[in-house]
Amino acid sequence: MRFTFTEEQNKFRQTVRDFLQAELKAGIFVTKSGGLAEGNNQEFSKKMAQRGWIGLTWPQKYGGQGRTYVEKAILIEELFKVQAPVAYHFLADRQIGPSIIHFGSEWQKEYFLPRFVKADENMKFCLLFSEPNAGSDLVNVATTATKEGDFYTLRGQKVWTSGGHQSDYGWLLARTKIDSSVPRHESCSQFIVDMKAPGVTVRPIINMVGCHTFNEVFLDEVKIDRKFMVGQENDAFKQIMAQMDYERAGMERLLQNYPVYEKVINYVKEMGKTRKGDPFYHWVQDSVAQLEIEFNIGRLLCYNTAWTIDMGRKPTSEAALTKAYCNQYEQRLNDLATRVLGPASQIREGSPWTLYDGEIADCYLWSPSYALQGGSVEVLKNIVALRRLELPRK
Amino acid sequence: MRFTFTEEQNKFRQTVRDFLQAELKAGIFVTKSGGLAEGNNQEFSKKMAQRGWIGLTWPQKYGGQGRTYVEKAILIEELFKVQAPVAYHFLADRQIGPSIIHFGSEWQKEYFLPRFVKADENMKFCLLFSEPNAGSDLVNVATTATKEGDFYTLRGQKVWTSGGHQSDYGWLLARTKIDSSVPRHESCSQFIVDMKAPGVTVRPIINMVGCHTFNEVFLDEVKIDRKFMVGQENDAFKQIMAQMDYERAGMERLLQNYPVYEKVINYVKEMGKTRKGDPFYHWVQDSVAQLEIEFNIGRLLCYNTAWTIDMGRKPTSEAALTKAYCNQYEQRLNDLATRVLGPASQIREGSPWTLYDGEIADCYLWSPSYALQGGSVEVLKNIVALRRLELPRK
Amino acid sequence: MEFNLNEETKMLQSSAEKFCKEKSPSPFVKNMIKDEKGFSEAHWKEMANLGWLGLIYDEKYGGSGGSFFDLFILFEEIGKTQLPSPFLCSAVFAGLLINEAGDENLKKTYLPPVIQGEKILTIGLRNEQGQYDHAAAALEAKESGGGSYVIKGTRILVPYAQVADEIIVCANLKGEKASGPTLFKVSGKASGLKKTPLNTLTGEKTFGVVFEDVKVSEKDILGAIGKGTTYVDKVLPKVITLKCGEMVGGLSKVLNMTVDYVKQRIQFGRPLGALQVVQHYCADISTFLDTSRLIAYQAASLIDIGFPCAKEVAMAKAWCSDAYKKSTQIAQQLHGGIGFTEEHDLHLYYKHAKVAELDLGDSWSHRQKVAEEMGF
Amino acid sequence: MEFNLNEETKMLQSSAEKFCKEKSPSPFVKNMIKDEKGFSEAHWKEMANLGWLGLIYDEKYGGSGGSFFDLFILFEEIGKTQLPSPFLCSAVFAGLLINEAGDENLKKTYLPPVIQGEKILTIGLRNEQGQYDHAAAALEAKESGGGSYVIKGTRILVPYAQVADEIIVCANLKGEKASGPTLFKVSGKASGLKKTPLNTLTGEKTFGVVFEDVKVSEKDILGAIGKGTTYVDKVLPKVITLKCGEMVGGLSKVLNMTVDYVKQRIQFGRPLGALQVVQHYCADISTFLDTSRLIAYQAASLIDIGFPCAKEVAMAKAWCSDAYKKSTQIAQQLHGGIGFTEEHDLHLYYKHAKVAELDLGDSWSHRQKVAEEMGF
Repeated sequence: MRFTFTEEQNKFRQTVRDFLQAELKAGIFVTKSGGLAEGNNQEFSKKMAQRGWIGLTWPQKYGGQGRTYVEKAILIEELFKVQAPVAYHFLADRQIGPSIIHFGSEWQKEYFLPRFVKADENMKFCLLFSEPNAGSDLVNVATTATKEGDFYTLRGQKVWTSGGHQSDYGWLLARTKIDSSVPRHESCSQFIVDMKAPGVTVRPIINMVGCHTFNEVFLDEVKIDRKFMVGQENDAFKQIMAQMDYERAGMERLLQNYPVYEKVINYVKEMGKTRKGDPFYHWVQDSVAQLEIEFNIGRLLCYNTAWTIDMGRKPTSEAALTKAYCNQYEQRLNDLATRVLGPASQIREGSPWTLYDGEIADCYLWSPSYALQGGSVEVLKNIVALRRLELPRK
Repeated sequence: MRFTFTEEQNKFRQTVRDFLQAELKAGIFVTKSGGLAEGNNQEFSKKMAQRGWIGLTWPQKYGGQGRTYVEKAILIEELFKVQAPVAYHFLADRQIGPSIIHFGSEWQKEYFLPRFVKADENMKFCLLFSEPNAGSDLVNVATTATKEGDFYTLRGQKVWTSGGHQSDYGWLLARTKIDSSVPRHESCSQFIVDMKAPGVTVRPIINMVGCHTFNEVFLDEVKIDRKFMVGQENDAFKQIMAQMDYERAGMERLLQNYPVYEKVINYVKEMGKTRKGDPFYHWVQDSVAQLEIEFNIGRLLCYNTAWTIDMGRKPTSEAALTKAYCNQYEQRLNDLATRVLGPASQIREGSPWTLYDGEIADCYLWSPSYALQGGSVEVLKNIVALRRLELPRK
Repeated sequence: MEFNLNEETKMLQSSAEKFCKEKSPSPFVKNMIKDEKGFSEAHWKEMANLGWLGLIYDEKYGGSGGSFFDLFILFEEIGKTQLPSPFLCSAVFAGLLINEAGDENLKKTYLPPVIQGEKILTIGLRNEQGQYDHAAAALEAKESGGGSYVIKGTRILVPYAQVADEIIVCANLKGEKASGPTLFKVSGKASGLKKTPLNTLTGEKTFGVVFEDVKVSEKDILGAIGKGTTYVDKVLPKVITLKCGEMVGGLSKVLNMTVDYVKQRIQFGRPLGALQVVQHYCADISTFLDTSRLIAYQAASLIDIGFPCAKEVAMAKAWCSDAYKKSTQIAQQLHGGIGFTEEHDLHLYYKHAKVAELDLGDSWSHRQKVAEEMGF
Repeated sequence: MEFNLNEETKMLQSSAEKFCKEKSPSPFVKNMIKDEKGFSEAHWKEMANLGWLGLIYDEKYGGSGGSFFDLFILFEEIGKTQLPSPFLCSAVFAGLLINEAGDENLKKTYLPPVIQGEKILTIGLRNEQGQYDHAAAALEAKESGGGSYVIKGTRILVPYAQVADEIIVCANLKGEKASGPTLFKVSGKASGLKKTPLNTLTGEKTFGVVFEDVKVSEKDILGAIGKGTTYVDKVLPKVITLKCGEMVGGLSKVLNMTVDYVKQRIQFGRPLGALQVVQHYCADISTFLDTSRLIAYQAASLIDIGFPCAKEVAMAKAWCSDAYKKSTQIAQQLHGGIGFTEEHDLHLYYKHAKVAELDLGDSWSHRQKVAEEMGF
């Protein structure tokens, strides 16, 4: 047991922090919650790439740094505390790269991985998993990939594709066997799809924050070379299981609203200067202390999950438990923030009297979305119950 | 809509209150939570009977008063606020009587109902429903009642029989058809069993409060006359459904710990005299105000359920929702009470420095039991979901 | 204790339900968010013609002397579809203040056009943090001689200020003879008044209003000098209770939407609503609705009969604030992606629940009032 | 960040686990509740022989100079089976106070027999409300001349007072030269000491102790006069953290019991644990366990390496108090009737969780400390 960081880890954190502070000073980005959704900045990603911070944990032979997931967690922690604009490479770094390393062909490894770690042009990925009738129950995907010689033809529709409109490639789940006698989870494969290929249409979905991050993606007779299939045909679900753990495991799940939290704390400190003895202040400090405890525990859960991966273990139940916990923490944070800061927190960006330029209001609106990716809290609890506690399915 | 009581109702309440105050003054009973479990006092029941307060809502032709369930709720509210010792007649009054009225034979009506409303000797009932393998899923009862001429022979085992050791009769659910082709819920009947009959053995279960209220009841070749069968053979579950509503509907579900609540409120009032401005006091007054709101809502739910019955409607979902709500309220109350009153609340009856002679400690121990009778919170939520919201079973 | 609506109220309810459904389907509500005015004048006229605006006022002012409870029922229906209009700020909050504080002359001048929907009034009682500060208003009124006053300061979250003929404020009057919190009406066109539209969570039309030495005369004073806080505190319970009505209406819609959705949404080969966890969530919303309705009806009903009910009103707002908000959060969880889109209607309620929670005191602040009433 | 136990600790853990399971099965624990002493002297000797009691003390006093973290692991195992003994009050709380405050002579006199289990000490720091009041003790020590003092007042919830050779108290000393909160050791046989056994939720042996002018001498003072509060505050974080260890152990047992039960209990024709709602409850307990363990391990580990960790300790006790208690409440719900019986073991944990919550500050009071540490 060691609840401190090594000197090397502290140094690494400081290096990251120094870089980010310099970028902030230079006005490259500003710290505002929602960085992941909005911060699509290839230039910034390139700077990170130059420092070896993309593919940090990947094997060196693929251009990675072979460092630990705990170090990765440190990196993510620092990035998200200031909401650095990492969206360009984030998905490739977090899960596309690792999936290619585990399941990809030599060609895929050679083509994509070096480009990922350099944050090259045209390397932004999106996920083409969910469909109108396949959300939590991904085995229901209806999009088909039909093999015709050296090609697959894709037909179908995807939905809730984050950043689909800005992406160069999509990581697709599609049915490759249409045979009702075969179990559904043994009939799908994964593909890499060029989002500019003929037949791919991206249609925006405006969310209730008023933003465009989600999309519908229509695949109308999209032809792709078989070399874009990833891993074994019909083996998608085995691959996805591993991929999901990475999607869920990260420190970012705790920190998507960190600037809000920081603001709340500072606000309460200020309040304490004039309102000690005030019942409202007592309620606020008690509530925020509870949040602080929850935050610290979330952080330990995240580092524990990272460390589990470093130990070479599958972090399935740790990642599920951690993400469920963090999703709920973030929802409570954003809800409480509006109450601590009061009615003016309902005023949005651009209006006078807004608090923190609408960040508090926006974050309350974003709250329900955290559970939409990587599994709802309910699905994650199922995983803890079935996988860790081995409760019976029937 | 009328959220006040009529003058007549107020008068009735006052009459009940005056009676109870006089009894209290005379030392007939003391106010301490847990009256229902412990207050087996036939003399007291007789006094209530003389006033017409047993069978209050029953038709006059059966010795009842034909009054409303709202009035009944008023009566129960006053009784439970002071924890009057009503255990002798309570079950007969709440659900045995109404069941006999609805489903009983003429003989049963003539024999039992007048004796109930007079609180006659040897008229205490207990419920013989649950079995080791049939709790929430009552359809699983394995106790059998085999017809042999004019008799039924009972064989089986019951458990969690409240007050079984003090009862004269048991209200039994048993299987009368052993035919696996018949749906289970169409193969049971209800019986009245003399608890002193040969073959009936009652074995105490000591609960974690250290009290004996529950029992195991063994039925070993118990012969009973067929006239003790209630209603139609194999029709038990239809009858039980109605009976359950009465079991769940009552105001007592909110008030089993009312004296604790009263003590907490008085304690906080005292605290306010010296500790205004103290953060702990602020936490306490906020928490207790929340309880007060929950209590008031619970009370409205109970009156609403009573009124629903008065309107001639089946209160199934109202009663289920109300009981689930009240159970949770009582658990929160008892938990919070220990924290408001502090560590000394762990000291039990008879020890010096105990608070309210161990009432706070005991009530925390009783807390989990409220959900044991009349359906767990989970079963009750199922009922709300399936019956009221009509969500699909499959 | 009786828990049914009387026949008259039922009729009003069903006509209100019909009106709101017809006039205020969700596309209309969403359009109004983008609309400059934020409500339909045609609806407004109809609401006046239906007698809604004057429901609780005396007949001599053109009202129908109806019951407060019926008014509550209207707001419950309004909450169901989120029909936007200045009803609450004009015909309730401002109207009741005039009714409470104004002299006969003022009432005769103002109430009839308000009731007929010809004049729109609004309320500027919230400081720059959005808090009602009538007990110690940050808005100042200084004597400027000749029975004139100059008002200075800022009010925010002033609903429909751009169309308001008058804004009623509580200013801290500093006069030679008399001073203290005092109600003023200020013409919406007064010079020195700067109105800025605010973009808020719900998109309801609301404004920041800066008073840059706005001149008013002693005729603009409502009621007695120094009594502003008292008047507002007298009217507030009614406004709070009607806000609870809106919330209960919203909550009932959230329950219906959610139950409908989980019945038809198929997942893992069966309706989402067949999952026990989903069923329990729905039962929780159903419980939130029943309990909110009971506690809010109680407040409305006791106000109606003139029973003292400060505690009951506080309980209603405290409970409804939490219950409505939690229900919308559960509803979001059950709807998944679709509920998070602008296209869907759920967000109207998710946002309304938060704004309604933060308006007129959240659950914590009303629990404080309950505690006070309990003698703590 | 590393989350594994080192090999040595693992060995200690597994031997402790074995010891507790063998020596302290639930029938034994239940018997001890009725037993007059409340613990087994044989166990006590063995614990001493295993080196548990002296684990963290210097070798010169007969300790093994081991790590605090290992001690924490012991308490986690003790919590799993609820093995009763005066370990915490004697060899930890009292021992650490002596170690902290005592001079070399006192340490050499007292620590070795405590570590060998030959002497049993206990702690009387709680006032008649059961609150630790060392900051402003209601217990008074008055000078009575000749270097003597007279202690007067009441302590309650004094564990194992009937077998204690000495009771350590913090009394408010009122002397001519020096005064203030001061630690005293009082012989368990001192005249004027009245011990009354208290029946509490858990049935652990604990007493009310009335000090009726109990005479002590200046030799009985631990450390400096007026520094009592400081000494106690220095030792408390360790005691609190070990209490968290006990709680984490109890919680892990509750999870195991509950998961086992819902796997084997058949209802509606299938295991209870196949119901989704039941699965989610179990996932919740599992989450409570993981989170409690992490936050408590963190506190123990930081204490171990001497890192400042006032906030981490407060976070641990705040979280564990809530998490353990809620887990036992859920467990009761899932067990139904059987869990409510005396025969079953669940109640041991249900009661322990409540008593542990109320001991050494509940979640609210530790959140206050967290707030303080946050600069609020």
